[in-house]
Amino acid sequence: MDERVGIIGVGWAGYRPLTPEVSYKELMYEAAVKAYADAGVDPRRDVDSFVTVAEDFIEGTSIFDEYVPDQIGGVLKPVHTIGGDGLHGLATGVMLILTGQAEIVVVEGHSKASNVLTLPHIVAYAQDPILNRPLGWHSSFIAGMEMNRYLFDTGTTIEECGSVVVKNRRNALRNPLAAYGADLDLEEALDGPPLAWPLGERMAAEHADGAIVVVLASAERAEALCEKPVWVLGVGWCNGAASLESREWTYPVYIEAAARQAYRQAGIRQPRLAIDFAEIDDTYAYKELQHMEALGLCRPGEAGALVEEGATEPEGELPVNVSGGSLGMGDLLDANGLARALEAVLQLRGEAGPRQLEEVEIGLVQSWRGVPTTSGAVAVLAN
Amino acid sequence: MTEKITQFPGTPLREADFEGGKILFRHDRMKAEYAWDTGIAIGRYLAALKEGYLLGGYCATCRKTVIPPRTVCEWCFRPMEAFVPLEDTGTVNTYSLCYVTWDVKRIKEPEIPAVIEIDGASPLHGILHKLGEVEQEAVHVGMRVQAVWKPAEEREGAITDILYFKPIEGGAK
Amino acid sequence: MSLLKRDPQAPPAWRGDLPVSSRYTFGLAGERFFRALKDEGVIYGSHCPRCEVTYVPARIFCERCMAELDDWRDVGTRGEVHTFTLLFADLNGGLMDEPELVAFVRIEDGGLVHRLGEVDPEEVYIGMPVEAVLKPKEEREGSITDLAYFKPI
Amino acid sequence: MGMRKVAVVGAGMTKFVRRAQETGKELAWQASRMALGSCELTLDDIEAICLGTAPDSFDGVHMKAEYLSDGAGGWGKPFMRSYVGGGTGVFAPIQGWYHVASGLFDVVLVVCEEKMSSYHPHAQGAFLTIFDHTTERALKPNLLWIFALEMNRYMQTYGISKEDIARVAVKNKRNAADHPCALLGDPDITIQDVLNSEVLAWPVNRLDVSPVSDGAVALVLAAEHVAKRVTDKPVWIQGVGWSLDTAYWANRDLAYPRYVEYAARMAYEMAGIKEPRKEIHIVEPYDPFDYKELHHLEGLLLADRGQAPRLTADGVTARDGDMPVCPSGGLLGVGNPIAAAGLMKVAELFWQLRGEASARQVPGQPKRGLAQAWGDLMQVGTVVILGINP
Repeated sequence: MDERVGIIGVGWAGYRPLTPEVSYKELMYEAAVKAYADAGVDPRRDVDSFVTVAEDFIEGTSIFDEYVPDQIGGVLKPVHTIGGDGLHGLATGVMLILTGQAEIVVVEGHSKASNVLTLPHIVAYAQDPILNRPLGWHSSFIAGMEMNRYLFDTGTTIEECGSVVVKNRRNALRNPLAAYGADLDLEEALDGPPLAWPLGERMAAEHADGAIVVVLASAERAEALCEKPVWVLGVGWCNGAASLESREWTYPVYIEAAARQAYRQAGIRQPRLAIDFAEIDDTYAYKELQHMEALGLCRPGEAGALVEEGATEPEGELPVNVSGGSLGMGDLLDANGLARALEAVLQLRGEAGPRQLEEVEIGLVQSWRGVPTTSGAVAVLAN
Repeated sequence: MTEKITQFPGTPLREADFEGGKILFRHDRMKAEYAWDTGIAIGRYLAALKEGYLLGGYCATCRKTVIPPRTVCEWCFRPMEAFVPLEDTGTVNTYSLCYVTWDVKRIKEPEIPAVIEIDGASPLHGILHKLGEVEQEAVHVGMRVQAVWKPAEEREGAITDILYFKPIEGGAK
Repeated sequence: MSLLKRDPQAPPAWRGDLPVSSRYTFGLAGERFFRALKDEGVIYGSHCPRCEVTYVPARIFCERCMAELDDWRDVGTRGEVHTFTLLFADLNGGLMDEPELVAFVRIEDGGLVHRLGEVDPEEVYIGMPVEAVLKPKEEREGSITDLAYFKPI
Repeated sequence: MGMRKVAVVGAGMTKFVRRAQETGKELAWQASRMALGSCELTLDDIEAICLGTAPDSFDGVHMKAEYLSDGAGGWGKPFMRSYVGGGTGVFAPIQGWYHVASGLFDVVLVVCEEKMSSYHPHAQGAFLTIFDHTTERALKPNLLWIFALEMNRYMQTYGISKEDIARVAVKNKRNAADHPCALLGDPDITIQDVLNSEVLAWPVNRLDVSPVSDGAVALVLAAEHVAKRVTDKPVWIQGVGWSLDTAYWANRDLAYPRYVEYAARMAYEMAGIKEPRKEIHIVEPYDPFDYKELHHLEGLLLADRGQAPRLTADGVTARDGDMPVCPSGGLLGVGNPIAAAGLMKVAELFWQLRGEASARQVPGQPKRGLAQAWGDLMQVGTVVILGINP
């Protein structure tokens, strides 16, 4: 990218299974106030455009973007909603700045999953209404089938998937933002009821409430406003096949394509060598392994072994999900991408406290929109 | 259309095509239930409704009183200063005589939705509600109205704790 | 953050729903595919000559090149288990006592997602050849459930 | 502005119908295929997809974009959905604009789709859920309420009669008789027909309202160097603007759409327009209800407040008037599949400015057109300005 875009402020709120003391507006407001203080900007005066990510049926309101501007300071300003993940929102903010039309853009994502009483029914309503939904199944059947084929084709073992759970939930113990930290051994991680064999319940992230706001700025404004901006070197996003019947079940080609787009912009040819740490989607444990391979951090089938050898531990050669990931922090639905980006920003600023990694310069962030989608996004951040 | 394009796709159906097996179709219904956290401002607003009064919010920077209350002023982005109990009287800002229900059933006696500017809030600051005990012809913009509350024991902390707003005779209030 | 105090007496949450009731047509492709399944017990695929892909179930457009697909062909009722799962989770967040044995059965370059029947879960393996078992004609109504399950050949 | 120039180079659309047999995917494909064909490009030439579609409750699919993605050409491509309620149809080309103007892509496909007939028994039922779930929905409001409340406020504030407003419905439905995709084109409709039509929510009568519809529209956008190679008549995106007002719609005056003004000023500034009434030659404001065309013309600064009705009465806004408004036939005539309705207006400007609108062609040499959409709780304005000069 000839022009650089900087992250000059981040703010968050929640990260707990329940946040009954605040409404969704107040949760968003808390994250926004922190982000604006961190960036040193006044939304009413300095911010040119606002981007939020949300889905109507999760919020329980049609045309949810109506209820966004007031609590993030966007009234009578350019505000628009992207039906995608937080990283789709981040990529949108980057594009707005690169047009030259906007200098400071705010990106927001949140989850109030605790307010949704029938989430499996709603997620099932994303299935094809003619081909799949009449069978009346919980959407985890899609993840179960994908995991089974992934293990079959790559030789990855269930134990290797279990070791991802152990790693991420232990990492979460050193992250005050993580709701699901735990000290488990492999046996405990593999135990528990099955969701959709071979996918066990403990290999699927529990949901959490939370809001994240990120303030982006053009290179010029970023340097003026912030001594240590975190630079967005590249962004990429891609969709695969919409239908279950024509998609590729082993390898998420769309994640590879999104990563290629981001790496090309960032000038990265050897991701394994250039990337210092990664925050990757782990909505299901096998996904972290599958995504590592699609992101070119290792060859297909190699991710499992890397995790078991400890290569992706915080002290390993390629730390993955030091934050605890979704397994450790909780699944924030479409805000997951921003949760991953938030950890990367804190690491690259040296503000990650007890889980701070030494001398990190380039972080990889990746997200996936969950079943039944084949939609993912990638960002390469650097300090 | 462009001269080049003559034929446009799209296969229109009539309601009758859905009978007698002419075309295949299926019904479905989404089970989507929620418990939306009311939080600080709206929680208090509902509690006030239960106690039988309307609650607003005051922004000290903009010197404005708004309803319903919110924790941040959308204009200056400063935290709202205080809750402000308001009157249950107001002025009709606009209204309609609606002969169709939300699920498109025709009704003979129209519902009369209205935006009612609430006394005690800043000008143009009102809420959506309905008018009652009023002749259709009498309703007009600027009409003075007062809330008719459910009896205290029936109130549950909801906007429907107010049954409707009725005209104030002679606009004394 | 906020200067306003939270009222512990206030009702913590407002219960409500999002009423969505839908009526779906099957589409131009679905109408033809499911009527053939219902009336003749035939499974159709459609072929894109440019991309050399045969979609199952048949569709009227190729997702890769947007060409219209009018080369529809009977792809038979046999396929192989591309992947499968034993589904325990139910839509109300509980666990089913009787799990569902669900598979994606590969037919040509596509396939169908459905139950496996007349087989024990332990016997199922990726690559297993299977065959569609349709409900009797008079019970069929033009739906994915006209197909009862796939069974091992 | 030194930004990268972006042009519309192709367009396609389906008929707008009351109930389509096609699935939403198939409608999106039909429009996308025609748009690609209109400029002789294939899906391989497209680098990213911008999808616009409004409430998921209409098509009846959660995360509707993912379901529609293959029909919109999203297989194996960067694909994103923008969603600003009724404003989506004019916002989607703005989304396409920033994809290309950012330098990340050279050619993008913008697709808008809506299938309202999948909501059963009637699409109006879905609109209950746009109201605040805690403070308004218990009153069982319907969409007609807020239109009727806004229309009444507008009429009372400026002393506008129902006849003034009905004149817009007549103009647009007659214009739509020349639109091959129109659902309600009617060359013979009269003001009396509109006034005598059944009262839904006074002052709104049945013929004041655009019909619930199914349909899809698609555009191909390209960067300057590609656009000039693909067509000899590229239509340039000269200005974009959008603005979202507070959700507290009962805390502001509904007589004037200030958010439309903010969006218009943003677009005028980008396009370098000082005298909109002189420099805009064709206007396609959002007309889901007839009074909205007038309300929006004023918000767009193309008429003084309360004066838009006089322009209509004097024939200024007729197809052969000084400032043709809704020559397409608008939502009132062509139909209102929400997101696709907004993009239909942008496609209309594309065809008009290339002189390819056949029976609907505006006389003279129009150089610049403005399309505008509106939505949410009377709250969002989206504006796009197209012109034949870069």
